[in-house]
Amino acid sequence: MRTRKVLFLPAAAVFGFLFVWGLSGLPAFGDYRGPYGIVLAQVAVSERHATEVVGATTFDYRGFDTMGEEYILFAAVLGLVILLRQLREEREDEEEQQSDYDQRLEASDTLRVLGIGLVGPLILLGIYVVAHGHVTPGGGFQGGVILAAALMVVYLAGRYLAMKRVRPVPLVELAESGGAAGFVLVGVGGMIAGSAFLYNFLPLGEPGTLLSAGMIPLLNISVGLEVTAAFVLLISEFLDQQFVKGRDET
Amino acid sequence: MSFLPYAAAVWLFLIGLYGIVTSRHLVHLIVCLTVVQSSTYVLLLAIGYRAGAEAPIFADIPPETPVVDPVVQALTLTDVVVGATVSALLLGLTLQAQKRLGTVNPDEIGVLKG
Amino acid sequence: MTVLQAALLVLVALGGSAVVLVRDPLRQAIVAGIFGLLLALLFFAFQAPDVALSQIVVGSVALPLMIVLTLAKLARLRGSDE
Amino acid sequence: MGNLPALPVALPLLVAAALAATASFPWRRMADIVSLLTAVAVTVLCALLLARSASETLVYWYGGWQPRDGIALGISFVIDPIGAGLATFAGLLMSVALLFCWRYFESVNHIFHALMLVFLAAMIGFSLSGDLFNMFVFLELMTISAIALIAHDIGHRPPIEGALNFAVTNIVGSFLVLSGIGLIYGRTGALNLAQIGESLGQGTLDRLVIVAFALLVAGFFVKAGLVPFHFWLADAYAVAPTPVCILLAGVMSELGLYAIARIYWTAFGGVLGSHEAELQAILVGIGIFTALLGAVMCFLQHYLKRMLAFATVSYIGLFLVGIGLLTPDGLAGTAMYVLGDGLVKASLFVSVGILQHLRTRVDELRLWGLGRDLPFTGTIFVVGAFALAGLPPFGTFLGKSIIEEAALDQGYAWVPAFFMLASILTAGTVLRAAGRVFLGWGSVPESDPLSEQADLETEPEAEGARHRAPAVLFVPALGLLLMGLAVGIWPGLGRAAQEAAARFVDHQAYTTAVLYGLPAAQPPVWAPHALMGHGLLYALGSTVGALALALLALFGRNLPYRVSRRLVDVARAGSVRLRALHSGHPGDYVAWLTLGVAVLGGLFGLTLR
Repeated sequence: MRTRKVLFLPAAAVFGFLFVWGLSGLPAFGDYRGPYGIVLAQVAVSERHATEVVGATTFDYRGFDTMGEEYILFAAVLGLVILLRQLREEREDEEEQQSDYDQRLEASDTLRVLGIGLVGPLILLGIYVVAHGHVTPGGGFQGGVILAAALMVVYLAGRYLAMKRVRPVPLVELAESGGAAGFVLVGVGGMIAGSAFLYNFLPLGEPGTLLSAGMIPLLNISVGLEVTAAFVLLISEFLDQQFVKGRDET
Repeated sequence: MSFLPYAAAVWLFLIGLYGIVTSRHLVHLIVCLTVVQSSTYVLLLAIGYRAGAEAPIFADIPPETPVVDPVVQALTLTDVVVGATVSALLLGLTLQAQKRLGTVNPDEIGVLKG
Repeated sequence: MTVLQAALLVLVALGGSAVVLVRDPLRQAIVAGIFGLLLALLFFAFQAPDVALSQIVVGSVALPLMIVLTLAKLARLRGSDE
Repeated sequence: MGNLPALPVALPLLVAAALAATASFPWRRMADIVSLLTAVAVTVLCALLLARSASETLVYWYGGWQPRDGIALGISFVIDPIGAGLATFAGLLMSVALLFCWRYFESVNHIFHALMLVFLAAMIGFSLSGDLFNMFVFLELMTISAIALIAHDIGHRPPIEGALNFAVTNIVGSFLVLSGIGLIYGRTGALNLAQIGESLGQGTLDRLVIVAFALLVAGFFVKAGLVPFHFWLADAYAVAPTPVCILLAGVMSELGLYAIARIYWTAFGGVLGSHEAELQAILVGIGIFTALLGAVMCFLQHYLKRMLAFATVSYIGLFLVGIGLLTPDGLAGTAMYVLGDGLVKASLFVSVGILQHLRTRVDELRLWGLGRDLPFTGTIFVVGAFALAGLPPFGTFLGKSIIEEAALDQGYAWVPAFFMLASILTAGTVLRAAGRVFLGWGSVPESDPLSEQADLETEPEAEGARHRAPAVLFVPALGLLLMGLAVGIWPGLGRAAQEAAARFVDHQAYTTAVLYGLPAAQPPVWAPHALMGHGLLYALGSTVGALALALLALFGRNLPYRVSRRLVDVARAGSVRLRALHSGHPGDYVAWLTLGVAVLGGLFGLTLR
């Protein structure tokens, strides 16, 4: 540890100095006038009928990046599923005979009522955020996490079994893959329409309304689906870990 | 004063690295990695900021209003969500490390030496 | 730069340091949640509501939750080894 | 068909999603067939792109967003022969790896295949992209899918650690790249490489450009595994499943170097042009240092996969020398060398996989004499070792000769000697292992506690009959070796590489093609460098030297003592120190990484101003 610090601290000092030195060549904070963002801010509303320029950039001008990002998420979730399932399968072999281990974790009635009251509004909020990604701040990424949180509340309010009924694993996996594939398929749609991959081939509609900006809402929905499924999978994989092992805690 | 955002970004990068280097717990190490990551967010958003400009959303502002750079925001917003899933993957590796190696202290792992 | 931005930047820098220096992982998860919230506030102050929204849902909810679940599992794994 | 460039990325991603969707209803053979067919189809698509790009650079704008007044609105693929060639190569190696998976392990399911296809798409996207941030996205995608693939085989201990070290260092490396992108974006307001190049070319070379370039280069060095960013590499390669090793060692590291070449000749070449000599010296120096350190570490290994991993480090150093010469000749030589070496090394990894399959161990000492009844595998292994040394007419020979000539042209007269040294050490080590394993040569070995520990953890990756190598394992090994030979004797390939390199470095033509849609008027007039006889001499030296080193290591263990006991003691103590540095500790690795950034940035800062 000591030698490591001796190595690291001077190196970090030099690195920090260089970093600061380089950054001092930037325009002062607040004076940025780069052409890319200015052009996009000028044309996004008129050309894409999307009032949310960040959304238009994410899903249209630089939509190809977002496809890559979506697949990073996809790959990370697949990797985690592999990692944690192996742990769990070994456990299940050992503890197959114990099937009632989830009985213990029942929530109190108050918590349950509170939770159920929360689920509805959370789901509505999530759907709203996903659907309005091209109009107001938000979109598939943020809304997807909110929707996943709503499903987690179902778990918190009830029991694991309830949760299991709400999210049958194959269905969630299907949703995750569907979300990922959906993005690519919308991209292919642009090719079929006679232009390039991810060409915005749908009617643009009236700016500021729900049905506008062409394919952007569609991409938001597929990302929303992917993110919801991904986070439900992630968190429930971690939760499953708890349950399988939870039995021998007491 | 106008250098403060950049200084904060550099600081977060360095302190996060320091945490990784000195960490004695893999979960701690992973959280330090997210601190380094947040440095890149602060850096990108600070670069694209325009003094006195609005957020790049024309839902209720007139079309000619100056807005901050939308591109850096687009780059950052996806990365925030994706970064969390990457951390989840690393947390999964940590669980496996506890299971297979019996420890989550990087000082005690060292199977792959030489 | 506004006073709000400057104050948030200082808080974020301090928060990041705290996340690193708190060595107990469970406490660190809580500090990381607060740090995530501070970052989100900073992003709002930088006129980036989209990023701030991402940061709130991920940085101060999803990530701390996953960390806590991992720690709980780690404790159990450790218990079963002994 | 105008949309051809989008297909090699879109197709594997779509199939990956389909495979993951059916993960709950596993049908193993189906996954094998579908993923193999996809990889082959992608290879064909990339080859088509390669053929088309031979006459003119293809520019493809996603979303149909053509640039306006020189400002790129969207993301482009810019396809020239080197990028398309690399993509084709990635597809080819992926096809072989998936063929190898067929019988490789029993326990894989659809998710493994899905991750392989995502990894393939990421490598191809990275090779073809003309946008800096888009390259970053594919870099991340490559990293994340590779983490999952390395960790896939977690039935035993080391993969966890290898995957962790890989993940931590590479993710920090990607933050360096992202910070560099931020700096460049703050200056130019652009993410498109051609536009960045145009914008930077109008400005001056100042601290921001230097630091941004240093951050980007350091980040890509992490991916490539240059010293001192290389520590993760041996850990990850040593533990990854063999099919994944083929891709990691054959393409992924090389992509890190490709990125440096790409950003230099599109974005930074103009503004850094006045300091070419200094940059050249730094890159060549780092390359040689890496080549030697990797070669020495390779010689000290007994664990075969880790041995090949350090050989990879060593050759990455040689490739950096080729690119760092900053001439089309050096680049052409590197392209050939990467091709030849990737195929040969993949063949060696497959041979090691066969040993692991049949003998359930991967350590040279513990395998002593156990390969005597495996004449075919042994022959492939030995020929592979000679090919690694650059034996004519393998592709490695041609590539290395072109780089050596280019180095002589640039006044680096000492470079060929170091190339020879690195080749002797790495190939000699592999030959030593071959002698021990397949011929039972040498004395009964004293055991190496470190390698033994690692070997205890190794379980057979494949199941089934243990007497003969199944054809699906053997055919790839032979095929890869033959392809490595074909690269060397295919008439005109060397010349094509030189033409491709000449186009690659022509950044004026790149910019006009990307931003203004004008095809390069004429491929630059190019007089290919006639190869002198030196190369043959060096190759002979490397081959004989490698053989001599192997024999010395096997039979002449006491010889060095007779020369000088003192020297041997010093060397032994040094090697213990050197091995101790490779501690397997992620904290150490990140500390070294920080030091590397500081040194690299410091060198750039001092010399490039």
